[in-house]
Amino acid sequence: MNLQSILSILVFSPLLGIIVLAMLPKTQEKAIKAVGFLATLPPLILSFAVYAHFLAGKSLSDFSVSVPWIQFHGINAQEPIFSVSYELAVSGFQLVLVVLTSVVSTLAAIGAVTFIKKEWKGYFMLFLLLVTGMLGVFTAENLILFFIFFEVTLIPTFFLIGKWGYFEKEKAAYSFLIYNGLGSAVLLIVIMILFAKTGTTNIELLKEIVGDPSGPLSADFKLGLFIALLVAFGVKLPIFPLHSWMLRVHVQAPPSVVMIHSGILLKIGAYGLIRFGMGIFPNQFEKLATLIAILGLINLLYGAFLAFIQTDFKMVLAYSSISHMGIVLIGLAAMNEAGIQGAIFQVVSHGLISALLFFLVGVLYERTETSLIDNLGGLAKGMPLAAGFLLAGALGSLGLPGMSGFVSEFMAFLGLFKVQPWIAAVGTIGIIMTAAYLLRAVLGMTYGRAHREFDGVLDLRGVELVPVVVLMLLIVLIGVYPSVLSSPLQATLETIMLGLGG
Amino acid sequence: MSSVPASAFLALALILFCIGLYGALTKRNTVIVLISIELMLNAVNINLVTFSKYGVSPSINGQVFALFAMAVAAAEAAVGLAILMALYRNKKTVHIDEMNEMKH
Amino acid sequence: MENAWLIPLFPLLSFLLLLLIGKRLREASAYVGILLTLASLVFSILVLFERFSEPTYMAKVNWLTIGEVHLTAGFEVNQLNALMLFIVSLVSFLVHTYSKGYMQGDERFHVFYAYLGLFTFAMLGLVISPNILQTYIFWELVGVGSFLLIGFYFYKEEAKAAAKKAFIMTRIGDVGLFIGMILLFWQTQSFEYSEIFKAVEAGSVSNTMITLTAILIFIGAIGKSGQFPLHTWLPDAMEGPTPVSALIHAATMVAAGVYLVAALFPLFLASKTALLTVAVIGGFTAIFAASIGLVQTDIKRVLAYSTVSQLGYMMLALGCGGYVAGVFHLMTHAFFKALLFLAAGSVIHAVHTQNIEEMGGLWKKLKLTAPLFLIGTLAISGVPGLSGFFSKDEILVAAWEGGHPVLFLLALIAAFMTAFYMFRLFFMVFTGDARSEQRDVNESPSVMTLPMVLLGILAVVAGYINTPWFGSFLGDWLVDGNPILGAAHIEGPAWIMIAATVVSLAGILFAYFIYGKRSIAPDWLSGKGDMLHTVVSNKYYIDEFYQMTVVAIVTGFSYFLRLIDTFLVEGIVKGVVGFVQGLGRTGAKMQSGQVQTYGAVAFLGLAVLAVIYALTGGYLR
Amino acid sequence: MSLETFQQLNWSIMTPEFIILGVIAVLVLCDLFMPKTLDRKILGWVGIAAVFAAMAATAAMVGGPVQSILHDTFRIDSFSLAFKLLLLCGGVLVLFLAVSYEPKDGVERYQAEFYYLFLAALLGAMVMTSSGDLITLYIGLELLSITSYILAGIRKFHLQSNESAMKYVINGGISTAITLFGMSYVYGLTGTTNLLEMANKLVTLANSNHVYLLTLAFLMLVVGLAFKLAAAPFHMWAPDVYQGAPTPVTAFLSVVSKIAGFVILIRILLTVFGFAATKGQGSMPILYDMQNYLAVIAAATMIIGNVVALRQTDIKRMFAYSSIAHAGYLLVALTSLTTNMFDSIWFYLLAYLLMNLGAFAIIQVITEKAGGTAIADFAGLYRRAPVLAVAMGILLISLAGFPGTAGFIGKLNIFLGAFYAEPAHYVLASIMIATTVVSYFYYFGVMTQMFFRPPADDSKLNIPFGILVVLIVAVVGSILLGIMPNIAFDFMQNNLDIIGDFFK
Repeated sequence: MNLQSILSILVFSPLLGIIVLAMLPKTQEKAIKAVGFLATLPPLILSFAVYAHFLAGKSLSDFSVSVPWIQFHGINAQEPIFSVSYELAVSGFQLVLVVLTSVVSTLAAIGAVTFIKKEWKGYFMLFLLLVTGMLGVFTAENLILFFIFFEVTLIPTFFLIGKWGYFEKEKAAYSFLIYNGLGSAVLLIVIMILFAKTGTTNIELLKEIVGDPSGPLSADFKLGLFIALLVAFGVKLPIFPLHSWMLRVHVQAPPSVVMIHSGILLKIGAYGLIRFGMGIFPNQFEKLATLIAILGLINLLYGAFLAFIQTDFKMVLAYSSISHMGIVLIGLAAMNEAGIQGAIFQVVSHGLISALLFFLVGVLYERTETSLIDNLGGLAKGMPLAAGFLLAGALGSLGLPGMSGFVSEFMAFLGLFKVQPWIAAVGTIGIIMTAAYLLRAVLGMTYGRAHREFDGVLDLRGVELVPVVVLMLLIVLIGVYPSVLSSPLQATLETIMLGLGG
Repeated sequence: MSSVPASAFLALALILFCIGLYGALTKRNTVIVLISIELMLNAVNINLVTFSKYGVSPSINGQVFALFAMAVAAAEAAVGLAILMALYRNKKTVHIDEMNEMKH
Repeated sequence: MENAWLIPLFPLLSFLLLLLIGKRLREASAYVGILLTLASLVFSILVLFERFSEPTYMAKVNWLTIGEVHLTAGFEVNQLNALMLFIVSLVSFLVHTYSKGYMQGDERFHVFYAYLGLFTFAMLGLVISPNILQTYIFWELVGVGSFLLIGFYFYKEEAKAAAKKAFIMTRIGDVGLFIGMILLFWQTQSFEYSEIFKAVEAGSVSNTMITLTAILIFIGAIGKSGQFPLHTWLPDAMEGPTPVSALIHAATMVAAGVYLVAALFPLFLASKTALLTVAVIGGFTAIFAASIGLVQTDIKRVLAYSTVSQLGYMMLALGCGGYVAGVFHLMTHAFFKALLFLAAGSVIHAVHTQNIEEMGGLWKKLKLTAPLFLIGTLAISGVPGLSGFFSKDEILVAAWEGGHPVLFLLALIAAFMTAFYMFRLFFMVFTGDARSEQRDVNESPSVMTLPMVLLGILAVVAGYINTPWFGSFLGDWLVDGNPILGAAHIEGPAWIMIAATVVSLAGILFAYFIYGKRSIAPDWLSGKGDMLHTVVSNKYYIDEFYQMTVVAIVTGFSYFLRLIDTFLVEGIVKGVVGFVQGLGRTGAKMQSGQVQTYGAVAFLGLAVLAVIYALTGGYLR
Repeated sequence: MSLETFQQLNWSIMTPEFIILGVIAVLVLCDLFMPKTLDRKILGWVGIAAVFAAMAATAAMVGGPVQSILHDTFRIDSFSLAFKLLLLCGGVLVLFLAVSYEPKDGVERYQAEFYYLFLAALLGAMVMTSSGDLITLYIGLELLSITSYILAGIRKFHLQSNESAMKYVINGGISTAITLFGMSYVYGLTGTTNLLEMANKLVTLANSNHVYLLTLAFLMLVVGLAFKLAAAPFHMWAPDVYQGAPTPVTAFLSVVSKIAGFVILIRILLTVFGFAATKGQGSMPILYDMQNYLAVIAAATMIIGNVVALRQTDIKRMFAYSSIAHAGYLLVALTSLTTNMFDSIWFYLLAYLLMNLGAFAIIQVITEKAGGTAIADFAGLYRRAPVLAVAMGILLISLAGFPGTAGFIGKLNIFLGAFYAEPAHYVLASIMIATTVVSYFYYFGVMTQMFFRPPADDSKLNIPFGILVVLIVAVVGSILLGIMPNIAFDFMQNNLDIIGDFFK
């Protein structure tokens, strides 16, 4: 197979599943589920193949593809002045996220079999569209293509939340749509300004043009663009005070969607900040590093303190996500290898951990029809496996060494302590608070006296164990042997540091 | 003849236009509203004819234009009245302020 | 020694095996755990003996690359590590064996062994780490092992609370270590102990920085070793099964704090302030915890406070520069405190209560446990001839010679109290008449008593490897090649030894008169100061104080943030949405259905544009 | 002019118009002489065939030179061809809707009128695209308007239809008067009605009084023509008229009529005001001078359209506001005045034509079945007719401007122009993007009804052939142009040199 076509196949193969699904009658539930699951496998296999290719020491640029696509013509009929190419590529950083996406997608597809109770056909069609969107986001090599895939993720997510969610699903879906719509609107403004002013949206070219002090953009202008970018991705990440949509989504969306949402969609924000914010606007990033560090600190503590008093475990996890994204910001604000690598690690790590935790919450809700901490208790008796994994997941989340959360937290703080020791020191309160709120919540649900009404609940079983075990293994793998993640990142880090240094 | 300056005709047209507009926007009876619109169109005709004689570079085009405008205005008035008739049959009123079946 | 890295892996294997197939093995799980820890023990002994003759061994591999920085993982066998490996694997092995009897019949038997395996793995990993980062990693894992074991009886609310408290309290300390470690890294560009010491020695780190990092790291030790003010979790941790208390909360994990200070001793030596802090906190904790121990009625809690107090002793020793004294006491304490806990477990196993007021007269019933308990009691009280005597003496000498007379006095008083409350415990449990109805009080099975016997022997003889009389073998060995750690043995005036003996004997006698012979009424003292007694028996209200300050502030602040979240953040959103919708409503209202309005609006629009043009473009230009 | 010269004129360039005109005549006669019992639907198909023929004739002229007859009053240039094609596309799709239009109270009796009035209106619009003279422009405009008035009221016994027609006439009359008034000043200052001659004369304009008068005329023309675009401040008729008019007519008004409005606006603004100097030769033209006024109108249009649409419960009214908003977007492109303005307006109109007509096709099906026009009638459409719901979903997504659809590329193109222009219209483009986000609310409100709500009745919907054709064209077109927009761009670029031809 031609290496250049691999990325395209990887990104668009789920669409094949959509076509097959469209032809299946609604009543063939088993076949629908099977197709929905199977369609997530090609990206999974291909992404690991690409990873293997990297491990074999070959260049990732073998996969880059660039085909002319749209020409927005200008005054001269023969020569288009604004052209957008269809460009896909992977760097180490992108590869890591692609692998994460394909893994979590496959697991979420498995999860959907458990969690989704109606209209599988529609669900899986939208789900596969979402998968394509996410994969595209992480492989797009120019801003327009990135934006297109970015928006492609919005619509299926809206429907997945709005149709298959819990009681206030529509409100949550609208919140999601409007916040993200605004975020992407701001993003679009930035993209189009860059496009109009520089004539390209290719990220590598933009790096050069924007980095050039004698380029077409003035310094203030660039700063303004960067701030807009920060806001745009701040919605997605989310950065305080742009977070309230995300709480609703996490509580109302079906668990398999939250796995994707919290595991990957939120990560697009971090990805964008690193790839575009830091990649294209390194100097502006540097100028605002302190601000970003403070924003990160606020996120970290705000999320942690609010998670401490939530009564619904899903809300705890939602605020915990805010808190953990604070660590991403903190790492980025450090502007050194340790910090940035920590931030990227945190992106991956939180993706895995939150997918795991939300899956487990989904199972708990499935069995007990509540996720209120006070209504639960002593679940370790009836469902020891679920409780055990929940506890393990929580420990991973609070940064227990040996799991991925620690490595990322450690590096982020390591980075920040070098440049902003005071902010970092205050931030460590977050480490304590994380332990406090997670243990409060998890122990509240699994330890203590067992509630009688949950006597007969079923533990994790059969296919439900697959996502849990796979995620747990990955979390531990990264925690124990972080090089598996850090080695693809080195080249990306070097490029970023080069941008920062120059 | 030339003692009447062009500006007088133009002012007349403007006044006529305003009267027409006032009528069109305030009268309750739809027939009067349609007539007021005719008035506005006629103001334009005065303008055209004036310019055709006293314009920056006088030409016959203005008068041709005026003829066309008159013809079209007649057609428009006819259609307007026809529609008003249809409406009257259904609603039994010609008062324009009562035509608020659809709003907001 | 090249294979020392295998030592922690055996228990890890045990953990993983038991997690996967433990449910099927049921009680046979014990054999997996026992055999694998035995393997660790054998290896540890081999390593220890090898280390006597060979120099320090160190190996490392690349673990994580951050740009130019390569963080490594590896292991190191130096004197302290080898000794710790031995202590930990020994106690762990004994506890594994003991638990076979103690946990008999528990339906989560295999889980217990799995947890024990995890903990042992972490603890062995901790003591074998060649760099502070790895130490920190295992440090946290040890905490988790402890947390899991404290909360082993998860259905008990107290166990749940205790587990949570233990984790969070130690985590507070850990953050200190975390910060200290990172600051050290940026000062020295390395996490390796050897590199750090080199940098400190070379003076490339400023004094303030040394003091700051040392104190931060010491905060970690405070958390783990239950020193004041982070001590409150340790007594609560007694909710866990008793073998756990012996292993974790007496012999090994809580000593990790002391170990950490010892391992980083050169750093502490470089800062007078840090050293003094260690000494003062240690000294204060020693007497503070001992005073609470005086009035506790729960057999395990008395031992727990005693542990806190003894750990304070060790800190005091280190803080006064008595490296050998501290490590020595760490070792002897591990033996006799493990013995005491196991014996206490045996008692509890027999009478099914932990309240000493309900015990009494067990001497005759527990023929083996009782003498062993007495040995432990004598050892901890510092009666001459037993291990505790020698190590405690070293500490007192170190405090005196280190120039801290006040701390010396505190230590002496603490020694008196220790002797007093330990014998109070002994007399109340084993002598007199049974104070409550006790049925089927039987001696524990031999699988439980054998480990106790072994520990009993060690509690007696372990002291002789480092005595003023027969030579300081341990001390010589420990400081061999590291003169910076201080003298192998500090020669103190003879009166100190005499004073120590007198004080401990006085304590014993005092206890005997009150609780043994009952010639002095038990409320003789407590009756004098009602207030004081209440305060002490409520543990100086420290828990309540934390509840009212830290917890209240955190909760209050959280609720305050919630107000912000609901009113400010959401409020702004609602405001914007409301504005847009209001705009829409106004617009819709203007759409009145009146066709003339529409025309008027259009004309108005034209007029406005024309006027604006007239004002800006036409006349005003 | 002698008969000889009359015959020598190159009448062939008017072939499309003649075809339509001829068919109108034929249809009128057929309607008169056909037995009353015969179904008039056949006439609709004849009309469709005619439009196709006209389209073919137009397409055949693509790529040819600029031609004009009758003293330059009727011209064929790239601009007129491009937009004529659009109009014909729109026209044919609307006719497809019309032949499938069967409301409960019936329009059978004047069904034939329906078709030839449509054709007449279309003819008016076509004449507008090819006019090189104010008079022909005006005649085309009025032909379009007057037939539209009748079309809006064609359901004679339907009160809302009558009312909408009445409102349309009155507002239309006022707008015509204002437009004409503006035109009369332009004529007065140049002495000619030929657009290019006007441009030539105004290049050297320096008299500040004349400039002042001309600028007022500019404002009058813009406001007057805003009526056709349904742009602020002359937008308020649109919701009422759209709601009351028969659905195919609403579709016609929202698409064909709007395209025609843009054609005339561009033609007049660019030729006349694009050259009219403000301070003598070489100074800034009035059009550029007045850019901010256009921007204000565009912004107001977008804001009003999108914001008021939020409050609507009637689907046709909602689409009226939506079409107001889209007019605003198009005005942004016009305001930027960049070189790719024609491309972006043309492309956006094409995309808008497809998505809006597709949406109206579905609206027509639903409202006919439900007998009302409430948005709530869409409830549970996904259950009743999944294909229809998905198609509507795609069209709404395109209207909202999500990627993968033509609407997105269209918007992208407009943004590009707005940012590329010198000076760049940051605020205007930002308003456009922000109001687009507001539009998600109401577009997705329909989605909510279709996909999330349970249906009120479970009856199946049958889709007439005409509707099906429109839907397929609309959906496939929207997606195709969203993924491969270069099909359209290349066609424009390779065959139609609008900028080169425009002033020849």
